Amino acid sequence: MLKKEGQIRIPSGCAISGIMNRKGERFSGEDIIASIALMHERSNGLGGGFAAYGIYPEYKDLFALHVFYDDVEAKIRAEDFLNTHFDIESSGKIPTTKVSAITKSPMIWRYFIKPRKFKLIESELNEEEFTARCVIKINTYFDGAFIFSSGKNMGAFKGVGYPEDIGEFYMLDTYKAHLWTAHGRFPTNTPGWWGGAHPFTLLDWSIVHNGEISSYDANRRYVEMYGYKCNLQTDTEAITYLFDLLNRKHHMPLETVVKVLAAPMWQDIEKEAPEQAKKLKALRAVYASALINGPFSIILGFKNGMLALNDRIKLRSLVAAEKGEMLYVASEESAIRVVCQNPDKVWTPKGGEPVIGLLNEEAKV
Amino acid sequence: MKRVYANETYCVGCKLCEIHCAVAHSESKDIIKAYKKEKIKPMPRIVVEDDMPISFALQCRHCEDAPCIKACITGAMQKGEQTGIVTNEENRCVGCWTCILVCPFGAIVRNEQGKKVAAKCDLCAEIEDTPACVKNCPNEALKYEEEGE
Amino acid sequence: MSLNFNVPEFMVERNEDRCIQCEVCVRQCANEVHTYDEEDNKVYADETNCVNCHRCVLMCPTRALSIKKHSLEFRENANWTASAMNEIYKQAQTGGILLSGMGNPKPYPIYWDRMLLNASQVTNPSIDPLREPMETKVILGRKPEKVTFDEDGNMTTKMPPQIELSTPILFSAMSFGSISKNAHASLARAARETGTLYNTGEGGLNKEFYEFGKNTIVQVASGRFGVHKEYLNAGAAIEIKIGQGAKPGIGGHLPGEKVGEEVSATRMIPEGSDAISPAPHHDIYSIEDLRQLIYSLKEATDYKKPVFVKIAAVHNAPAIASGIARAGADVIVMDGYRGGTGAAPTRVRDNVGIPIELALAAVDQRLREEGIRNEVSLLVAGSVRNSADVVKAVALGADAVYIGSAAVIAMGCHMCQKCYTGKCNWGIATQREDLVKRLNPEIVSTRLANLIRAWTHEIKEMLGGMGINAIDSLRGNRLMLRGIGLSEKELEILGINHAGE
Amino acid sequence: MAYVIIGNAAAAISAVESIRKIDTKKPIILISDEPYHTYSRPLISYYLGDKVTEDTMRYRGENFYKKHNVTTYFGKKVVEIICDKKQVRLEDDTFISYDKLLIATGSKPFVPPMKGLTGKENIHTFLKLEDAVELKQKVKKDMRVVIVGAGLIGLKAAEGLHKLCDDITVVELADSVLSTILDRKAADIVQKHITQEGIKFIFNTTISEIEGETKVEKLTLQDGRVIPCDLLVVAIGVRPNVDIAQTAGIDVNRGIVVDDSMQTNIADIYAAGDVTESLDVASDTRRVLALWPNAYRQGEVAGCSMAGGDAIFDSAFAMNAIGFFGLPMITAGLVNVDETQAEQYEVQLVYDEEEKWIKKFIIKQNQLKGFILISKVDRAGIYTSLIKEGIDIRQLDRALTSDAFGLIAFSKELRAEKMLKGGRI
Repeated sequence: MLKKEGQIRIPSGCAISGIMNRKGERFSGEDIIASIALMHERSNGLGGGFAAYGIYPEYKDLFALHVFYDDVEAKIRAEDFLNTHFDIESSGKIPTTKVSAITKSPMIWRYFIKPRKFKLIESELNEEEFTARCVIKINTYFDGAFIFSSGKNMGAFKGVGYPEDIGEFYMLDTYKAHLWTAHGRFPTNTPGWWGGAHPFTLLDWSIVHNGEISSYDANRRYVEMYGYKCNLQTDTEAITYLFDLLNRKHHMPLETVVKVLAAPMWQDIEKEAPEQAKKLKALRAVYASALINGPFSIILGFKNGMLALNDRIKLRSLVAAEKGEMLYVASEESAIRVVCQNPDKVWTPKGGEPVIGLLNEEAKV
Repeated sequence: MKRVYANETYCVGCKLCEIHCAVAHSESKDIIKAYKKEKIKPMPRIVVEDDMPISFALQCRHCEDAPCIKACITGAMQKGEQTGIVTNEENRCVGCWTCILVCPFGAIVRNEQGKKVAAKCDLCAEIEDTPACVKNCPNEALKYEEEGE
Repeated sequence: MSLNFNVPEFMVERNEDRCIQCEVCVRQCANEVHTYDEEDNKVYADETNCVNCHRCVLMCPTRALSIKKHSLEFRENANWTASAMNEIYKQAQTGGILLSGMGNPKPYPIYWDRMLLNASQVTNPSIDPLREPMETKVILGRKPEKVTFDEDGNMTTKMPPQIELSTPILFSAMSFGSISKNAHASLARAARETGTLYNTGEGGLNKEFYEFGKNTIVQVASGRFGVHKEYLNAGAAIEIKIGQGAKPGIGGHLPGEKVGEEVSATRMIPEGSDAISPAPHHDIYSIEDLRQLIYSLKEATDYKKPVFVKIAAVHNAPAIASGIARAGADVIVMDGYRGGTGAAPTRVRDNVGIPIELALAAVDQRLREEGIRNEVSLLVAGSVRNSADVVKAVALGADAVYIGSAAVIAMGCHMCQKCYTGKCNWGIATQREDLVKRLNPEIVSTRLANLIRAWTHEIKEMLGGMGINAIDSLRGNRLMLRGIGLSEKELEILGINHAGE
Repeated sequence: MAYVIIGNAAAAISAVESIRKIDTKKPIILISDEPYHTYSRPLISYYLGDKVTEDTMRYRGENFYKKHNVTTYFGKKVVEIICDKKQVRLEDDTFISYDKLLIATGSKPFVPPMKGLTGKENIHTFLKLEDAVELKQKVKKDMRVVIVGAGLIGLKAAEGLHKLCDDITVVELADSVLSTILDRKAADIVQKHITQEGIKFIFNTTISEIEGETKVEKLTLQDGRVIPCDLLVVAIGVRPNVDIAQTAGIDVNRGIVVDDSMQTNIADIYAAGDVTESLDVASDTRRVLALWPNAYRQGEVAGCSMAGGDAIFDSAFAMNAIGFFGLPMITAGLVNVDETQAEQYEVQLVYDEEEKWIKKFIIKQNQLKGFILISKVDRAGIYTSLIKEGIDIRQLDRALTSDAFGLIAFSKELRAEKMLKGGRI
């Protein structure tokens, strides 16, 4: 029997796409499906998924959990745990429609929750950390249950199949978001487990990723020193945790996080002004194990926007475009032009140079 | 001009320079044949002085103002106008040893194996670019270079 | 005189067709194996003293010499081997402990050779180091948990002292005294030339070498020879040597005859007196004492020099390493049981300590479990023989490696294991002037630098093959390793999968 | 106007070379009473022994004069120097004007008055090529040859004639051979060696009368002995050839007196070579040092001075490298210590008469003043340099007599300086 993600490390190639409106105006999932569908050839039907930000304004203060259950027993065990630790404001199946290409779907549930007060106090953690640890705990110890989305006012939708079929399956044309990211997967060795599809998320972080990082075990063993558990053995998981560690826990600005993950070459650091060089040197010295090596292009979604990044020697494709308030990033330019025929500007970001799109001040969640 | 300079700090006293010098000036230029077959025993034109731990190799310094040339009674000892190399024209040399009398380095040896002549370093000028002693010194204690390099 | 039971270990074979009686061998053998007989016009050999160092073989201009294992056999016995019996003869003769030089030669498993490296194929590209930057720079030193910035983006973290290496290879401690001044000079020059560090060992530092300070680690060992404030400040880092892989738990002994004028001045001991390093530091009987010494040294150097603590890899290395990290060391050095030395009791050398590969894997894992691996650097030593060993060490979790035996081999050592006799024919482990001058630092520093460059090239090739362009991404990246022919337990300790998994 | 040089041997030739280093233009006129291209006089015994030919005796290449732009007058004898007109007059009354004049007339054989000397054939001296050519023509295998004088010339003549005739007797007034360059012990070794080759010696006497009709037939010695003789070689010694200098009013003592630029007392007239006398630093006396290396060096200094350069001739001392029948010997400086002065000198001596070797060193106030080496002559130049440089031998950490004596005896610094500079000595 083939081992699934988490039992073994499965490399995969992929297509990614991201669209956002910087004013925070929300739009349906049609464009993102069209964009990712164009890159059909970059996937092989073994995984597709989306992340959407701004979709649950009515529950924006609650953590929205999206969960796969293999069976009812798993659901009972998990809900028991959730009930002990959280107040569940609302729960129910995530609506789906029948799509011929999508089969063997697990049970897919959604919960809007917040941590129970006394549990939170007892844990001496903040809401985010408490929730993150509970999510990691369920994903590590609860067989048959897998939380694949846990942020606020956002959600991930993924499964085994081509991404456009997954989009149709989750009826993403009925959701409205100010930021959409999408992923089409080309794994080389997977039984087709829904949890293994992208995006990978933790709290508000979501990552879609194309590539196979060669620094994986160095990165994994580094983040695991700080309470993370890389259950899926996937790059996206490790990268998500790195972002979480650096940005959320070490309070490092995203621009700086990028200097860690896709660190400038030593030869380039030497050319910097002394103060800047000193800073970059310190970052490379302290966060040497957080350097992501090997080919990757990623789109990171978070509550205030998105960040797209290539590895430092650009071993994977990534194109960006702008039109008015709209910002597009994708593996291929055609995947942008299919939804935005005449962008104001199209460019190819250099290796290690991020494309960061943030919501305008008034639109911030 | 390029000369051979000895760095006695790193001379190991093995005398390979002597051996290879002798071979370079032998008939066959083959080390085993030169030593085992040739009737005229090969003779080095370089001398290693040693009293361990001190040891160094010495050969003709090819003096600017060479006393051996001035003292030579036959005119056999000459300095190359272009090369600066002091050589002994062996068919004119009669082996009077006046050069030995005046060489302050003691760098000229008697070769009485064949024709009785004074033998001295010729920097292997006719054989190789680099003198055999320098080429075969196992510890770079001999350098072939311009003065002051 | 009674009969000596010990027989020659080697035979010198002289091809008489090639021997020209030039006597180079006679002049070059410090063990006086060769003699020239004028009457016979022949060179003879008395093999009793031959240590098989190859000096004569390599110096012979006609390649007339060869050295073979002596053909004398004992009756075959898998238990009572020739060496087991010879050692008994020797001890029965002398009543003394057996001494040996260099590292443990016994056929214990070599884990480096039981691990295989990965390479990229299709799913991610390998990187060509000739076309793309390939970074081997390593920064050693204590690291803060995080780097912080103020609102203006200025760094607010104060970085402890760090050492930059151009490549993850350093020259390990070899004292002036145990090795010659020329050998010492060669290491210093090579370190400077290749952007790495050499280590003074416990013999102090001759003032002549202060100019290499940026590339020097000054060692403080139990004998405290040549240790003073200027010395501590003369190098880039300080290393406290608790133990060494070749002789864990044992002190050192430099015989008085090696303590000449310069060694005496450098070590600050009288000429001709034995230099004895006690087994323990007599001011360190526990971990908190170590902390005091670490901080005394930091005080003496104004907190500008990282302090390394070197231990021999022993059974509970992980716990010890954790203690060292928490005691404030910036760099932990572990020396495996194959580490070399100038002189060690044979029994200790061959039976004490554990393989560095296992110690490294266990220590790295333990420090990670404690969440402190990133705070200290981890250096390993103890028979790193080639660039693949370096790559495997880094993949297991080392920041860098020390090379000692490999370095002396590059210098000309032929592993005759007779360092303690002081008659090293290659001018390395000797103070005899005529032998020391055989080692020309100009040549030998180039040889050492060549070795470092060659290994670095190879490391880059292997990194590129793995799709990695910075050594940082290899450190602790155990997925790049697969075991071959290892037991479940060994795989578990090494933290790697078996090949094929 | 021109440089005029009288003479054609070492001093004359080196003067030419030296002048041309400074002045490539002004004509040089070289006058020699011999009709030959420059040749090496010390080789005349080798010529006798067929070890060299007239061709290989040439001291310099065939085109030497042309190359150095020298006009030669060969076979012409200068008979007068007219100082106030700055001219020289040749036998044929040719006058040649000079700007600067060099007298390098060398030596002439010293032949003391002897009864019956004149008017007989087969009486020869042995100094010039001509002498050797004549001797070679005359000598026959069965002739009884007598050589008067067991000095350098006499013994060289004996060696040269050895293969040409069977019976050679050397008559010497002193009690040993080579008394000017060897001490008694060394002389004995040499004499023994030469005797082994079949040459006979008669010491402590000389010829009182030469008898014979037209040719030499027999000799009467002072001790009354009469010995048969078919060919007589007079090799008693040489004298500086100072005749023309003397008549021109140039200061002559034993030889021509010169200053350290080799100028005589008369402006623009220089002298060099065996014709001059110079200061012998070994004995601290002025004397004629008739030596080839000395002549060359003097000619060089004279040439340089004549062409307006600065050069100084200093530190001359006697030195000889010579060999007889394969026995080499090198001597320099002081070789014998007067008994009256013995206290001031230290003598170091090692020898083996059987093996025919000797090493003798004479030291005064820690400085080497002279040495004799027989057989073991290798590296003698180092000793010569000790004398020349006046090095304090206490600095040397090796006995002078040691077979391993060499530069290793010097301090490392001194040695390094010598060897590194290599070439600037």
